[in-house]
Amino acid sequence: MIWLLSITIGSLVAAGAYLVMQRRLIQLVLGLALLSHATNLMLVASGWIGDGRAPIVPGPGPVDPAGYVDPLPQAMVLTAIVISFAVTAFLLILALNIYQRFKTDDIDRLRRLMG
Amino acid sequence: MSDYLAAAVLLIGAFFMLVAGVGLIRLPDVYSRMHAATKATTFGMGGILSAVILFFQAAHVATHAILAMFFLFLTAPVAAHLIARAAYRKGPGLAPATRLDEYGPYLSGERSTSQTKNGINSHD
Amino acid sequence: MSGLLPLFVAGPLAAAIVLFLVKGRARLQEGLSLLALAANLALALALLRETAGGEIFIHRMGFWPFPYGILLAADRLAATMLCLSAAVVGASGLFACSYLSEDQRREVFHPLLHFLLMGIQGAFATGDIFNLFVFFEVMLMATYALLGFYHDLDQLEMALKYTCLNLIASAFFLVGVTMLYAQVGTVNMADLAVKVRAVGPTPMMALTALTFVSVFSVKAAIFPMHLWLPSAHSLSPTPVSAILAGVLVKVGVYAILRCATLIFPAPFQRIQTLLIGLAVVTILFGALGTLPQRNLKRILAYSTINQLGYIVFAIALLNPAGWAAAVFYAVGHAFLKSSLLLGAGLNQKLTGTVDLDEMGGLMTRAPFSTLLLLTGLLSLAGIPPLAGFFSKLFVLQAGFAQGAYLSTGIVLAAGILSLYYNFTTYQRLAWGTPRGEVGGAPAGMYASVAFLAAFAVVFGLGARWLHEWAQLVAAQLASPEPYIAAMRNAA
Amino acid sequence: MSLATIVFSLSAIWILMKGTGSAGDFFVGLILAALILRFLRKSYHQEKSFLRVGRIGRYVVSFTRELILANIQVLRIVLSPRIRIRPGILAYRTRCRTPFGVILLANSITLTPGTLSVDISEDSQTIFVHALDITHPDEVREAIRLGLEEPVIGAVE
Amino acid sequence: MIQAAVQIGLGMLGLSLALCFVRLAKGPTTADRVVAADTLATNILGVIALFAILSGEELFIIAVLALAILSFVGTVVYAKFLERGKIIE
Amino acid sequence: MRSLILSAIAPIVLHLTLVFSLFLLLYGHNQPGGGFIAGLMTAVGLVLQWVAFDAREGWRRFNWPWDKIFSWGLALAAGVGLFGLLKGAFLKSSLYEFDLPFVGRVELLSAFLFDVGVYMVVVGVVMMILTLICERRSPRRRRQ
Repeated sequence: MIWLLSITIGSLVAAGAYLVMQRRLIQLVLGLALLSHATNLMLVASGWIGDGRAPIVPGPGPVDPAGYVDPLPQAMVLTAIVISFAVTAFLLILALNIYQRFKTDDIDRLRRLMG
Repeated sequence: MSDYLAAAVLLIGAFFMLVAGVGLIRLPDVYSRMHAATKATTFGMGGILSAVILFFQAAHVATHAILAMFFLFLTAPVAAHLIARAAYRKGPGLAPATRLDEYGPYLSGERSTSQTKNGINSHD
Repeated sequence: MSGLLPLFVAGPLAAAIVLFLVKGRARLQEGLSLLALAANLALALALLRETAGGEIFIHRMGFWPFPYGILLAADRLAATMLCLSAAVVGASGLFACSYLSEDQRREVFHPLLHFLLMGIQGAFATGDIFNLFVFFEVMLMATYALLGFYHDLDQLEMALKYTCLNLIASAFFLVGVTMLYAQVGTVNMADLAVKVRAVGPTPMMALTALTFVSVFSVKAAIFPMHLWLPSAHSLSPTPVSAILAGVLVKVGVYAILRCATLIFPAPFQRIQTLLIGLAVVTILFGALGTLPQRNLKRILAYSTINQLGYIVFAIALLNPAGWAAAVFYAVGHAFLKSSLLLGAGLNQKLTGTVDLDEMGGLMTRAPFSTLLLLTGLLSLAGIPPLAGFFSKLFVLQAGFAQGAYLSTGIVLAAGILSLYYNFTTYQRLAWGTPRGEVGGAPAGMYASVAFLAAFAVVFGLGARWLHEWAQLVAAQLASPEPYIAAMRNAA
Repeated sequence: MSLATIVFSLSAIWILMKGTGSAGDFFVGLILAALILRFLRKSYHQEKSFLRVGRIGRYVVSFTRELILANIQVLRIVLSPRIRIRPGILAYRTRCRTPFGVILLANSITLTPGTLSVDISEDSQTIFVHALDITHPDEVREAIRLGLEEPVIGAVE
Repeated sequence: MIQAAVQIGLGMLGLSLALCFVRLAKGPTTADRVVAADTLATNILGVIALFAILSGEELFIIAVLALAILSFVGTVVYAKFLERGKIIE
Repeated sequence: MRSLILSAIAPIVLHLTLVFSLFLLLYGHNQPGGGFIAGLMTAVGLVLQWVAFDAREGWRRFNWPWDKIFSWGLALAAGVGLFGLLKGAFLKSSLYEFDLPFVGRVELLSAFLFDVGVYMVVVGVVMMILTLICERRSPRRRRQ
């Protein structure tokens, strides 16, 4: 299963990097969003031990932790997802602001506007 | 027994999902692809979720699955309708084999009336 | 005392919420904000006194056993940094009360300021590396909002650049956490310190350390990652740029220092040469970057880059003398640079410009504010009785004691360059042909600038005292065992 | 639907979702449903339609049959070696009178053999249906009328 | 028995996902891509449901429901954007 | 261009979404879910209303003070954390049980109140973002 995660992370990073290098702001924002998804996935992958069972304990009583995934990276990734959500929202609003003000989201043209 | 039933239902469901994928590739235009995508995926999800119900045999799982199924049956046609409408308004793009189109005339009639309508209250 | 540690995080948070709720009433909001900042400063000073004896305070959030859960920890370094942030943010808040008086957006300025303070102080106080990330993000998010405050294209572009760079840096931070977690399976700093030592300085660990250094060097504006700093400093509102230069970059420095002393002492030996090289390039780049500038805030921004190079150079020497020099430098620079930036804002208020050539001849027209600027600039240049001189002196001493003659020589040469640019700046500012009208400025602005500038003198005259304290901090950093034991044994 | 129906169906959904049906849960569900109603109070119109439980069963049976037929047809078309379809869009004048009925009919059309509703006209009397095989438009219309429209009208009008 | 069926089903769904990706890449119109993305989302719902059976973890069904809602809203927004060029009028 | 089908389905979906999000909120502490995802579900349901109708109709129906909801939610979440501080440690959670008429025994974990705070914050933030995006059309902004 871990190779599937690796391939996914790799393609997300590739797509994100490609998008970041494009000329339009929206592509930049989406590319950054993809990059942060890739890192979140990587964080999840770092806790992948055992058979990959969801770390939810069925009830009271002792549980053998062998088959479960490490829950700590999942707790961390939850925080990271919230953070990347917030930052992406902020970036989108920033890009929208720029677009509405200057009627373009082409980075080259914006640079020319700046002089 | 229910295990076999679940397996059978599951396979039927998964098979129809595959049919949706194949139809998406093989059919000639957006609308006919949508036929495949909408019908086969809802049916396929129905099959898979029925298999889930049969497998777990617990009330709350069953209700969640039924809710999900209900939701899919409710929303898949709506999504298809919206996409089809948007696709047609963007440019019909009907397949060459198309025989009949009664939507185009209606739409052009509506456009002209709605344009005059818009002309009156375009400032609201 | 350790029970009060979360107040450094929760206090600003509560203050921010309360300020957000009283949004409509400006006077009340400003009063409450200043009150909260003063309380925070008092708390930080109390903590500083408590930690002087070398005691380490740990606060455990929730009820989790040792390597799990969220820990807040305060040793001498953290207490120093907390004090510094409280003072600088407090002065900036006071400055902002008068500076933003006509600005409509000021009603959200104070809540955001407290969010920023929460992030900064959380980053200084936290005891695990993932929460360092979280507090970094809280801090950055507040900064993003504060930077997007005005809506020029320049400012929007700067905010976009800053946000994108920091978003990528955050992604790499997570990559670093992942690499670390995959190797040792913990994020608690004390636990990490033990387990990383057990793994030893493998190439993978060195790469992990390098990842962290490159992430922190975005915050600390070290050479290849410094691009955001000049425009962010010069285009943001003055109180924000004072905080950026005074405290925010110190968060990056603090994180590098923690990594070097506590978490990755051995892997840092492997990347020491690289770090020293980068620091030297940063020093040169910052010094050269000031030369073509005409904008006072931009000059100060490049000089910040220059100074951060010194601090990182001192850290990268990897011995207690260097760390002591770095702490001394960081504290001195925080007060100095924020006083200078606030002074630039004050002058902007008086003359309506930050362009050096247009505000010439200030000495005759606004002597008090110019004197305040003069103190800062002279200190920055490294004139003997002021703090800047001793900062550079200790760094050079540590460098020569280490035997890094070549790099220290270059650093010395760059110091002469900085002497030159500070003098020309001052000359252009104070003695050019007078032109234009000079307005007035509220007393609060003078007070905050004077408060910070006084430290430049105090730290210069009392350099021995501060250096002793810095050596105490460095001694504590050099032997991390009590820190680890304290975290382990926290109830 | 009347507000009481909404409240009860919401709390029923709530109980089903929780999986354990006790009186307390039902009470909690009622409270939550009331909260939701309070929250959404501005979006309820005067429009009402009545559900006839007996007829709904007929509709469901008919709908399920059509759904299975639809999928077999899709299967046949998609998996045949050469795709030979004559698609087209036809206008279908519905006899449903309530908006809810029209919408239910349109949704059902989408899920049944060879047809997909593209749009509803402004006066909600005409449904535009895309059909995969339109050699005989009137046959398609007749199929919709018998297979779907009658049960829908029976169920909700 | 059922585990084998799940494996086969996952294989079918994977193939279907690949086909959807092909349509997503090929286009030719945006509407085609939206349809492909919608089908893709439904296929992923199927994968999650099958994964619930495979791992015996009933909680994934909640994820199916949540994701169904999200994908519906996503498709609606995209269709609206396709038609009007803006989403909220 | 409104779609009749969508505008008929959207309220139904909203009801389902709200029930589901309340389910996620109330059962988040020992099942998957919690304030964040519940808030997102609610927000998604609400955003669908904006899409299905228009901004004016959306604001007419849901004219709630989203910024207030945001800040009170934040206050609630932080308040629970500070309350834990009174009991020994920041964010320490505590469990209360009491009997209510009709409902039976209720366990109130203070983490639940924290979740409610997070829920309010998320809904508030998403709706505030929506406000920013369709700023010109929203009567709330225009009035200010």
